[in-house]
Amino acid sequence: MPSAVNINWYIALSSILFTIGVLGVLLRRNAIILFMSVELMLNSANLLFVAFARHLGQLDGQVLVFFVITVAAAEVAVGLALIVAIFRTKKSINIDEINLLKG
Amino acid sequence: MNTFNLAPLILILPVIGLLLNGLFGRRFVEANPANGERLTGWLASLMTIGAFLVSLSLFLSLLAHGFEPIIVPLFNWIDIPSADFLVNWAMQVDTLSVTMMLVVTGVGSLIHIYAIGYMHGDPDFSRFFTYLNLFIFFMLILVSGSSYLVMFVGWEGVGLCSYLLISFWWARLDKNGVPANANAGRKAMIMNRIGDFGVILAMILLFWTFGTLDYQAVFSGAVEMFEANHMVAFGGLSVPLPTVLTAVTALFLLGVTGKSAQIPLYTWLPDAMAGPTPVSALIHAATMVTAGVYLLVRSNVLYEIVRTSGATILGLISTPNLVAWVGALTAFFAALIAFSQNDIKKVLAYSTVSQLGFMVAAAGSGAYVAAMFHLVTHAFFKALLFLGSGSVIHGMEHGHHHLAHAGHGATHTDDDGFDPQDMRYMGGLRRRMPTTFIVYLIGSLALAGIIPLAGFWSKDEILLHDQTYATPIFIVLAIAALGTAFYVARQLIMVFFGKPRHAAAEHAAESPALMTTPLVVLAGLTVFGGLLNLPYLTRAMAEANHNHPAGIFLMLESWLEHSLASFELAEEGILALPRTPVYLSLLVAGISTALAVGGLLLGYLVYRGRPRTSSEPDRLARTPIWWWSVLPLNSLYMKGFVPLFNRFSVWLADKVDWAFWHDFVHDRVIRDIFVTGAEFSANVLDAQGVDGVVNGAGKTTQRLARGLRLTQTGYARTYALAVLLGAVGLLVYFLFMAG
Amino acid sequence: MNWILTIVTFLPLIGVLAILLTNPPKRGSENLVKGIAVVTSAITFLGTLLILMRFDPGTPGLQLVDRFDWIPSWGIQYFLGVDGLSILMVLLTSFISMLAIASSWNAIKTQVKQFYIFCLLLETGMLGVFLAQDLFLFYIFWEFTLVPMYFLIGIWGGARRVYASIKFFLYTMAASLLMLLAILYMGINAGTFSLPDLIAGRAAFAGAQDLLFLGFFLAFAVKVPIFPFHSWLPDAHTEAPTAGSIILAGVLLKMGTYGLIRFNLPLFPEAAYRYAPAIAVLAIIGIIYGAIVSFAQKDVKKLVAYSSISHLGFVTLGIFSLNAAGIQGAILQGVNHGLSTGALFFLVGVLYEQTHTRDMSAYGGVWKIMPVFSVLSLIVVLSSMGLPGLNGFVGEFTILLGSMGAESLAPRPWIFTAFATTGVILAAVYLLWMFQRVFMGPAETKEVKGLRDMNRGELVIMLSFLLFIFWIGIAPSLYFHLMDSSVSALVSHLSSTLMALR
Amino acid sequence: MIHPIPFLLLAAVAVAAALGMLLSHNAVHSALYLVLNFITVAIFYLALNAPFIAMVQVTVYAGAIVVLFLFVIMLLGAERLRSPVDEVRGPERFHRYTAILLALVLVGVAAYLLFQGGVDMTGVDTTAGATLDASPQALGLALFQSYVFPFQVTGVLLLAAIAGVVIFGHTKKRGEDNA
Repeated sequence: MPSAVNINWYIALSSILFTIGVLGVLLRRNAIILFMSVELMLNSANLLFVAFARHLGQLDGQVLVFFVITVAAAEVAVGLALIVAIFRTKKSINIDEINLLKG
Repeated sequence: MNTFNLAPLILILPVIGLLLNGLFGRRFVEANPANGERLTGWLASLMTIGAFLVSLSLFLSLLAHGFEPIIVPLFNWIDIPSADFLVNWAMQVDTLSVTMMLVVTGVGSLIHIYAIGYMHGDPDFSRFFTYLNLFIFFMLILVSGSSYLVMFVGWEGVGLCSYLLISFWWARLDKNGVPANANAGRKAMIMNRIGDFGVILAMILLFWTFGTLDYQAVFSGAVEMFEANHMVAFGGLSVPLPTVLTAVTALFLLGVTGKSAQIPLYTWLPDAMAGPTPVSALIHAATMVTAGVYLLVRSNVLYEIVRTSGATILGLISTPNLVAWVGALTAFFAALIAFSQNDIKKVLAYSTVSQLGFMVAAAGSGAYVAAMFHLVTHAFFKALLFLGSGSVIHGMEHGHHHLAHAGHGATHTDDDGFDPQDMRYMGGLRRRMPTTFIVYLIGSLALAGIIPLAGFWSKDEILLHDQTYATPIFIVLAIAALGTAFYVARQLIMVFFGKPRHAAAEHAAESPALMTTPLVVLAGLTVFGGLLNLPYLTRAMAEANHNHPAGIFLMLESWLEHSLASFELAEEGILALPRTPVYLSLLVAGISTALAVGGLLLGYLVYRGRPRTSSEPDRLARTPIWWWSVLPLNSLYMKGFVPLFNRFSVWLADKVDWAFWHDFVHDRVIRDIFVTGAEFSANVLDAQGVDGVVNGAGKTTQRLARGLRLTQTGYARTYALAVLLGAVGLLVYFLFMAG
Repeated sequence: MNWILTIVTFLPLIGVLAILLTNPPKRGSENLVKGIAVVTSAITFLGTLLILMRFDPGTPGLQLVDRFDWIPSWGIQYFLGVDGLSILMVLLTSFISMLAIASSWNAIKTQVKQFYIFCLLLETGMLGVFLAQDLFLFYIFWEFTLVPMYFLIGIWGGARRVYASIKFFLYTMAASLLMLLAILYMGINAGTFSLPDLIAGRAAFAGAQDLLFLGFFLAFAVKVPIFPFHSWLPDAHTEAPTAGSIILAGVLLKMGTYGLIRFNLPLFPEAAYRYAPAIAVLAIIGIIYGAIVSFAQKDVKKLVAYSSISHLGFVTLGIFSLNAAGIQGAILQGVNHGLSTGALFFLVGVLYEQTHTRDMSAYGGVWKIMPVFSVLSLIVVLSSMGLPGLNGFVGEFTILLGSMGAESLAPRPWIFTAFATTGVILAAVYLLWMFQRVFMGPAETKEVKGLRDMNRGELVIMLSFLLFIFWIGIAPSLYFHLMDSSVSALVSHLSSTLMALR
Repeated sequence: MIHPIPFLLLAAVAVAAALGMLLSHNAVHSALYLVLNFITVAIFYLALNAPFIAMVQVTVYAGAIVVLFLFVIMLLGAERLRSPVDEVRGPERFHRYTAILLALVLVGVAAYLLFQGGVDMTGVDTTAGATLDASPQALGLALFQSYVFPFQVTGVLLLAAIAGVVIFGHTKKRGEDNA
């Protein structure tokens, strides 16, 4: 086992988490879970940002994470509001049933 | 060969008994009531007898090995190196402890055997014997412990057993629906705990003074510091040794008044008669209640140092004198109270309190041997009397039972009020129960102090000592002795003489041999117990032996003085112990006999043929003596202090803690402050500031969303997949192709 | 780095993970979850035993240290260590948690998974509190324990559970904030949060000693609770489910007394001496007040709750004796109280599960119906009462011994001791009255007559309690030896400041 | 940076939590797993000398966002769903296989990169990160100096989000305009 953890370890971890998030988005039909998966993906990206900030000794990575978190918060708020609104009309949050605007 | 290393056996045997009985006894008895009872009963008895035999062998070993105290260490108990606090589980085998062991296990064995008969048929038979063995175990720890703290284990342990056994029939309610037995047990335990308060504090003081709680180290340290006039310093205090020891001895006295039922804590003992009669005999007459006397005798060095130094409590009275006065007054008042009792066991209970007063008075005035002597003889005759009363009660119950079965019920409509322990329903039992009568008579006369029974010799020694050194106490004790003879006569007449005052008494039957045999043995001990410490019959004889014990004279003194360090120290001139005269004083013996006979005669004159019926009032009921005999201490506690405490406790709990502190302060004051703050920020800040902005922005976004919505088509998932595909594609492109 | 402390502390989390990964159980067949929880807590207990085995009682300082920088810029470290002051607490925690979890086997019927998850989370938090040697880390664990307890009371509690849980949370949280301020002040001034460094660099914040002492003291006093900060306790104890009560009484309250010993004494010795008499007075009021108030209770759980105030008064008194006997007695009495009161709550739980009432007037004559249960209860009651030969006495006596020789209570320590000793009498008064009301008297009501005696599982739990109740009562030396060198180091630290004061 | 053992343990927890979120039957559980994941990541942040981000992570993500999730889940009563397996087993098999395939590719690419030696570290001063001043103060300065414009935009975005949520959340009364 290598004696110290370096940036590559974080890349690996981040990829795994990201992939899990991707799978969540693609496989689950529950819109809420779907959102959670998105959060997970954002989170894995954040992790990488911070890891690189540490690796390179620059603060910018952390600042970006800050923005990402802000956007994520906004996204969740809006997304969940959407889900609630959809649930009101369709009585379901199954993502596959939301195809009203199918072209 | 010595048998000292057998000493732990006296503790192990009762434990075996109690474990076996506690775990399996109930099953035995339920499986086969007759054999089960025999098995559990005899198992417990045999363990006690075994302990007795071991004590006997310890006795012989001590005889053979020059009486020197032996410490038998078991293992260490509390050991705090950084505080220099070390207490070991260790037994001290010396003449004093062996004396107590012999009394406890000897009388204990007899009472165990008796109880097999007495408790026959009780559903909780095995529980009873478990407790008895537990009691023997703790009592033996008490007397054999080599330090105050180990002694205290036994001290509290016997208190526990007393609690358990007094409330043995805890399911019973009395006529008023009060759980009298359970209450009595609780009262005993709490009263004892008040005494323990003193013992705990005394032990702590001893530790900080001497750095140890071992008897031998404490006593030798005390003498050393006393001789060197050391100051005691701890916790910012610095006081002379006698001051500390005054506090210690006074606190021990508090413990003694609790355990040995002296004024002001004696009130639990009469109530303790709610327990089964063998318990009254064993715990509340012969052994446990004498623990206080044992503590006084054990601590003789401390008391004698205080006496020698002349230290007093607030300049009023020195603690040994206080002890003597407490004992004497208890002896007097308890004897007086015994006049007015109608319950056969209550008379004996107050008599016990009174006799314990004699012992305490003796110990307080420095007559340690006399105190122990009286302790031993009292154990014999009082156990005899209690077991005898048990036999009487058993007989009365038998008679009552007989009536119910024989259909005599119609003529005895007052049976609801019948109480097999009430002497007013008895009378003329000497014909129905001859063996019981004879042994009871022997016990009673010994109690009254009739020569040559055991009680005479021991009481005489106490009186002689106080006549020599403390006349006021002598006078009080002498009056108490007169009173003793009087209530003895009253009891004998009411129980055994005259005509039966109730059909149950007419049909009472003698108890089985299992019960009477121990009675006969105890009667024998009562008759010959005086030989234990027979004084020289004349002054000349005493002087011929240089006032020292020899031959058959003063055996107990020659035996005990090896444990009483103050004797030796007195001879060295370090302590001023008043030595009891060693010869029979004709003056004191004469007075004592005259008082005993006079008291009996007086009793005979007053109660001859009385009462005639069970409802006739007592002949003394309208005299001042009767009024005096109701010492209002118990009422003060039960009607004054206890309700006050209850009310205070409820007030504190409901009003102060709950209504005020919990509900008002926390749920009103603190919460209101919080809620007010929260409402301000919610209504004022939030509603007007934030909401306005939000509403405006909402409208804009609504319009925007209308436009954006048009771009959405189909399944979300498809799009997501497309995005991913694109992302992965880009990734691969950049890595492998663009590079 | 030993890692053993870290591993043991976070062991319960593995159980949490395992429980999370189980399938959602069908009602009535949650045995897998229960089994995981019990096994995890048992392994944790074994882990603490392993710590004990590797623990050297002769070393006064911290042992088995896990320490590395955590947030270096703030001087915060991840720093776990164990010494004589905490080893018994760690053992007590894992032991009580194990029994509490095992005791809920039949008692918890709803949301079983969550219940055990919270129990295990709580265990990690408590272990962390006793092991953390960095004030920041300590504070995190300290606050972390609130959350699972809050849910344990709030979800599985009695009728007024929501009220009780919120009160518990707010009350302890509010007091802890003062401690947080004190911690931050010290950390900023001294540049480190690790306890040994702070003790060595006490000079950096000695000027604000009194305020800092009070900040810590208030947080701990609420937890203990020391009179008059006890108002949350009867609610929390009464409303909590059995396991919650056991853990609350057994371990959570000890976090307060432990904190006093671990932080208040070594960090602010001068202030400790200065405030010792005042705190001892509060402790004694607590002893007497708790005892008298519990005598008047009708609710058996409330009675036991108030008795805790009384018992912990003894512990507080022992701590502020500031000498070896007092502090060792206090630590041991903490353990004793955990065992005795934990066992009492367990016993009450056994009754409550069957009758669903805590009102003592609904009982009476239980002894007749449940002989085994009653005998065991008697032993526990006696232990709580301080009968010599059982554990309670050893602790109480040592504390009283310490208080009598306390320099900190000079010039008249005996007055303190004398008042405190009345607690011994009062304990008999309320405990025997409780025992009589529940167990003695005729068995009249149908509920009482329908009671069943203990089953095998309950018996095993009870016997585990009793094993230690007897062991500590008869041979406590082993336990004293574990803490002796640490306590004597602490005491010499204290007395050297006392010398300097004079 | 951080010792391999805690890294691996934490990483295991993070991955396990992520998988837990993915596979739970119950949306509430998913949310709780997500919290666990976020907290683990926050611990990584602490280890990576990013305390402020760690705090923001805990408060905003683990605190606010997940609470919002839970709130919605509870509101909709949507916690109980069909099992994830059932859920996936639908008409869109194509989706499923493509998704898994793409995921594998993703992980494969990452693994390939790492086995190739990973990030080129020559010329990078890895010690700078350890001493980097990442205090809230430094971060704040960076935010308001070099990133002040993005910061303002983010503010607008947030405002828009709030507004949008309010509108969506508003229950229209019957008969109201529904354009």
